[in-house]
Amino acid sequence: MFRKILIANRGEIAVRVIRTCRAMGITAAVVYSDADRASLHVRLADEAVRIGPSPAHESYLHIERILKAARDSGADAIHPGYGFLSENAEFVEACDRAGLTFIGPTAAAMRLMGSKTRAREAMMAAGVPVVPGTTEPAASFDEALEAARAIGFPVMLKAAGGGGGKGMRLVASAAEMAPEYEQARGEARQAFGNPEIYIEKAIVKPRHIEVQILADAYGNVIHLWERECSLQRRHQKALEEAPAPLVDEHPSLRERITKAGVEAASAAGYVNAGTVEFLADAEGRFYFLEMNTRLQVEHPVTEMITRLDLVREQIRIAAGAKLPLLQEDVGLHGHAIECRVYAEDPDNQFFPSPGEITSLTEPGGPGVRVDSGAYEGWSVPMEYDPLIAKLVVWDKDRDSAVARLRTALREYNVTGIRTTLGFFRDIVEDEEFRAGRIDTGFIGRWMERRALPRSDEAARRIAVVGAGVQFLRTAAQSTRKSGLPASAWKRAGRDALLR
Amino acid sequence: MFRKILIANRGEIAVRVIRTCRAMGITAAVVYSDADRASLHVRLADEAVRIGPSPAHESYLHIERILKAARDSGADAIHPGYGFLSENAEFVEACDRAGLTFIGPTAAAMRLMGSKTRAREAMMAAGVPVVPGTTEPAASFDEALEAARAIGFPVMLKAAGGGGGKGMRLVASAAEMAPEYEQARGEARQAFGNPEIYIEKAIVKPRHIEVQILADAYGNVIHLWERECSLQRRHQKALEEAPAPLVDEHPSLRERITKAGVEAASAAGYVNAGTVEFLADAEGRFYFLEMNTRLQVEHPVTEMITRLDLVREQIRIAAGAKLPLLQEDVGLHGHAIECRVYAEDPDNQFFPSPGEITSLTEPGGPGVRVDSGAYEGWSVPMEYDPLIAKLVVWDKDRDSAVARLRTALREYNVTGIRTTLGFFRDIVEDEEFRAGRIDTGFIGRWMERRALPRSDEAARRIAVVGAGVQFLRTAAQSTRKSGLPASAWKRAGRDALLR
Amino acid sequence: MKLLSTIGDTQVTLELQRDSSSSVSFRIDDDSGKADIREIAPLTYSVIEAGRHYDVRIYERGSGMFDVAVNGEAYPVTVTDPRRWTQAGGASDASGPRKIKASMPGKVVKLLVQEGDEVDAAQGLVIVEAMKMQNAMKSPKAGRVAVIEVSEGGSVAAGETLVVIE
Amino acid sequence: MKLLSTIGDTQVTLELQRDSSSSVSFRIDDDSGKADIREIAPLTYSVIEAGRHYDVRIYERGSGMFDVAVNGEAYPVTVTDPRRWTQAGGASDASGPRKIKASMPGKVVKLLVQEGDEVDAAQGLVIVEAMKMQNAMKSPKAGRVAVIEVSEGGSVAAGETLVVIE
Repeated sequence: MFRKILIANRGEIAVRVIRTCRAMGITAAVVYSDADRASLHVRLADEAVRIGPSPAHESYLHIERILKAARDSGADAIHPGYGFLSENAEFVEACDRAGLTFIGPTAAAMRLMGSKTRAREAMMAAGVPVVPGTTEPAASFDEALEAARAIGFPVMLKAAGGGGGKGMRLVASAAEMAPEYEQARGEARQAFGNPEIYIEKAIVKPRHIEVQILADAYGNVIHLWERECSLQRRHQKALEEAPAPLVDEHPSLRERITKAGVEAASAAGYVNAGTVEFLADAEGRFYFLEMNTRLQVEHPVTEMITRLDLVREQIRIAAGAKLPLLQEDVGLHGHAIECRVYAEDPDNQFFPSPGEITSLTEPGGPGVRVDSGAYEGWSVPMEYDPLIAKLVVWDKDRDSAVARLRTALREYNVTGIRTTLGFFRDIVEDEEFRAGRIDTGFIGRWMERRALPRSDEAARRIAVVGAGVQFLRTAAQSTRKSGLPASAWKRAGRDALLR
Repeated sequence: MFRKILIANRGEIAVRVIRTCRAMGITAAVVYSDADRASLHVRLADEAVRIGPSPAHESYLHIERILKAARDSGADAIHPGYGFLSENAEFVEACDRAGLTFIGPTAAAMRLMGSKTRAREAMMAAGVPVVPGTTEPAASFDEALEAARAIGFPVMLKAAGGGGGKGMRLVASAAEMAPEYEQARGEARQAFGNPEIYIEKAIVKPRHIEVQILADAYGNVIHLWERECSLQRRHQKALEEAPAPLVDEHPSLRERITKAGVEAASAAGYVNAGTVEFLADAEGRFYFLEMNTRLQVEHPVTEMITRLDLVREQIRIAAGAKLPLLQEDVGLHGHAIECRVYAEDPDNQFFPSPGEITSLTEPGGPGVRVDSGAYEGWSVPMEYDPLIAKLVVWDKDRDSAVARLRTALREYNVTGIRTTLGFFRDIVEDEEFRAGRIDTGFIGRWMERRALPRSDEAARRIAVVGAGVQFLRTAAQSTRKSGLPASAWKRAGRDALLR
Repeated sequence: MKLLSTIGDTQVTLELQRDSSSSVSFRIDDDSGKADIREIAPLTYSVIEAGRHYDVRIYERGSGMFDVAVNGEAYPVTVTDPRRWTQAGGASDASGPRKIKASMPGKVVKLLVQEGDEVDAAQGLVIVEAMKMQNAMKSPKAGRVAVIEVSEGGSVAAGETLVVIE
Repeated sequence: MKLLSTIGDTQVTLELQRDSSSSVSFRIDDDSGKADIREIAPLTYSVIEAGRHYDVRIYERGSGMFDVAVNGEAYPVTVTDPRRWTQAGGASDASGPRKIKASMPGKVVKLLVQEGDEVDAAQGLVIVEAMKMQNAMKSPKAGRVAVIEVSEGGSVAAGETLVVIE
């Protein structure tokens, strides 16, 4: 087993990896940029190495500096977390050359799955369903129409020249094909200088279902069931669950999709933990989207239903161990939900909200887990991803887990910055969400219809009173000079109000 | 189901019950004494009722005030937690008369198990093993010797007149009987004015094993496996585990002791959650000690290995529900350990250490649960029990759970008051503990031999540097007047050291 | 003490009277009550009113503007003291100069206008970046760029003035 | 700045030199090093020295006495400034008057002696109760009860003088 692991990441995922390293008796060394000197991952680490200034390309994305930190600290393996260098095949090769074990898949598997077209070809060869569509742009309208008919309406027209929604059109039937095709070409020409259009099957109200894979170096590949991550804003996941609510509607889906996940990983010669992502439709059909060749942000929901420690399994596999269990020994118990606590303002288009966390209370008790990279008094830096913590709850079934989540969200309080906590508090009250009627467009539609009047009149009154009391206290304080140090000031405030 | 539950308790257990009430959609009302106005259980409750001044007999032990609070708040049931009125049969009867459902056993079952002699008789009648011994004092030395021979050495001589160790003698063989008998009589006469002595089998290096019971009102009784609570100081539990390490040495013990637990509860006509406590010896023999007719402090370790919510089951049973599972459906997965975080000074005979918690950091991540009644800035009141929080960890086996505990303890920091956290940090490093070689005398012996020199020389240096830096800062601050309010002072301090 | 307050879009009058160190009588328009209020930590209060408990966290946004989280649910509240009405910043006249302030701390990636430029309402003025997101700060009205107070590549704090439009 | 320090039973000299806002050079007897020290919160520091990270929490017991928790492990440390040696309280002479202080906050349940009583070393003087535990405060030496500063039924804070023995 490794003696020391360098964690080439920051924030909550670095904290997550530290915890398992330490529980395995492995020294946890971390790296930090200047913006992160006081970050929680540094405070919890055994060792910490400065790697550079705040911009990620001068620190967490800088391969040479990461490798130097590993050499200087005497680490024998590197855990990349997610993001940053975690899916960078050159980094994997550089680790190999430096004699450091990269805790993750091989560079070859990473490259294969990192290429959209190669991954799609490999999946088709392995019999894993992909979104039906043309691989070449249509040469004419007639060809496009023919292809659309062969695929079956509704179809999606997509610009070959680029993405971002430009030149993209949903076409419901053959009758609508002609005008939409022309408009799409025009938009594509304007946006990318290339009018070419290809055609894909349109997945209506798609649901994001993914399969967690574990594979060792001896050809053993198992899955740890599926997750559903259909709640997304800005194409980023916000709330994830395991198992997938969609499976309740289509009981055969679990067996089919997990089998496809294992086949996908096997076809890629995949080793270590990975995730095969699919889009599914309301009928329970599913299509390969991509494979994430690393630990996922949302891995804790799988840990909660299987009671496995995925980081421990990653480390063991990288150290050459065989999988510790067979497919039939993987448990599935209860239901888990994760909420991503972002430093963002949900009332202002999820705009970033870095800054000082002036107070922080985290929930606890049965069935509640918090994976956090934040602490009270810490300033969330503006340089990196806004994910500051994850709240994960477990209970015996989905209804109970939602109720548990509701309770935990009420206990969870962050002031000083805006977070997505209030957004989740509203989401868990939503009937559609509670019924599991979710898809990747859910949040967008929900934001449209959410402008409900707040119903708790008593709490509104208290909000006004609280603001009034604070207003008077602040006014009183600004008119006299406080000569007291912090803790005495706190005490004085507690003893006597409104002075 | 109940609409509102009054929680007639305080601290971490009140918080624990609030969480489950809320997750069940039940309004959680709490009571508080003057000392607890700012306590966490009040802060997390839906409703809070003041019941009186700080002394417990004027508040948490005051039956009429508790009932009035229940009536005033419109609660339909009362959860007593542990301690205070939780095992008071008169309180149960008073609740009945007031039309409030008491969430716990009947007054009759409570009275039966509350009487040492009646409980012992009932257990013997039910075939549950009790500590062999005389029930009447010996009339003469010869009778005492005969009784000791019949029981089998070693035996324990115990004063009939009272407890607390006075007049108690361990006798290893018949040859030692005469002088010990005379000394015991003399001590008993002096202490209690009554020289009478009775004789019990001596359990050498006893281990505390207890069985968690759930019983509904329809005669269904199941057990949720055993716990081991052999680590005790001052006859109070400090660290508890499930399952019991002793079962590893005696695999048949689990079946025998859980069967005895169910028989004990059935014999008592017990309903709701309860715990049957046994003393066990190194050979795996066990003897009934007493039954606790309430939720135990250490119930979370059972929750971790069975994934049941015991408070939820208590409430469901009290509301008239049948047990939701059969004995054969009760899972047992992995290993859980609980550490009781007491506001006590382990370096000074575990003396109480109330006062302000100036900083508090709780651990998190996979397999870690904290049930806490404390928060940063809160003053632990001197009026009540020193238990402020419980750290519970889970992992796949005992070794992994101990490693997880070690990690969590390192993250757990409390300053301002002394706690048992440092004590547990040392305990988890102990080879005997790690090997599961524990008994109720473990902590006493360990305290004797623990005076190890601290081994981490580097950390010692940093301790000196840290104290030096703080010394200079404090000196600098005391020579100038700080005119800054709290947060600015914090920031200034962070920016520039040693000014 | 009589104050004016808004919660969301509703305006109310608020009277507060301290009865003892922790008891406060209040009247909001015609609705009166008495609350037991304890400061748990700066900007954090425990409030018991009519038997119910409220965990109250306050975030001061300055100029009498507060975000008040009651049991986790956030309410935007403003408070003004009518006796100091003239000093209170308040919303400035729509026809006067308007300061465009950064809504988040970040880095000025790009200036889209120059001093003296005529701009339309909702025209982008400055792009600020934080956490990999770019945010175009827009003009609240048609007018002329009077002052640009930041430069490309510089950092800004939340609430800092970026541009003045007149 | 040269200081005297004890850790446990060991006495050392300590020199501290601030190199920059966060870098401190130190020498403990003959052993020197350089530490990167950040204050995370009052009395909480993050220290990196020789690549290792230390989470340091300090509890001030007054008179230059500290409990320093390094990665959770607590060390008792005292620091004195030799230039101010005479003022520094320090341990008083065993033959002089001795103040018996409450080791914990609590309630004075019983006075076991009266002013003027002769007492033996380790004789109980006052019983203080907290959290259902009673603690007999004992005399550190044989002598006479000069002053009793508390009364039965009263409350005491930790560190408060209960009795003076001379």
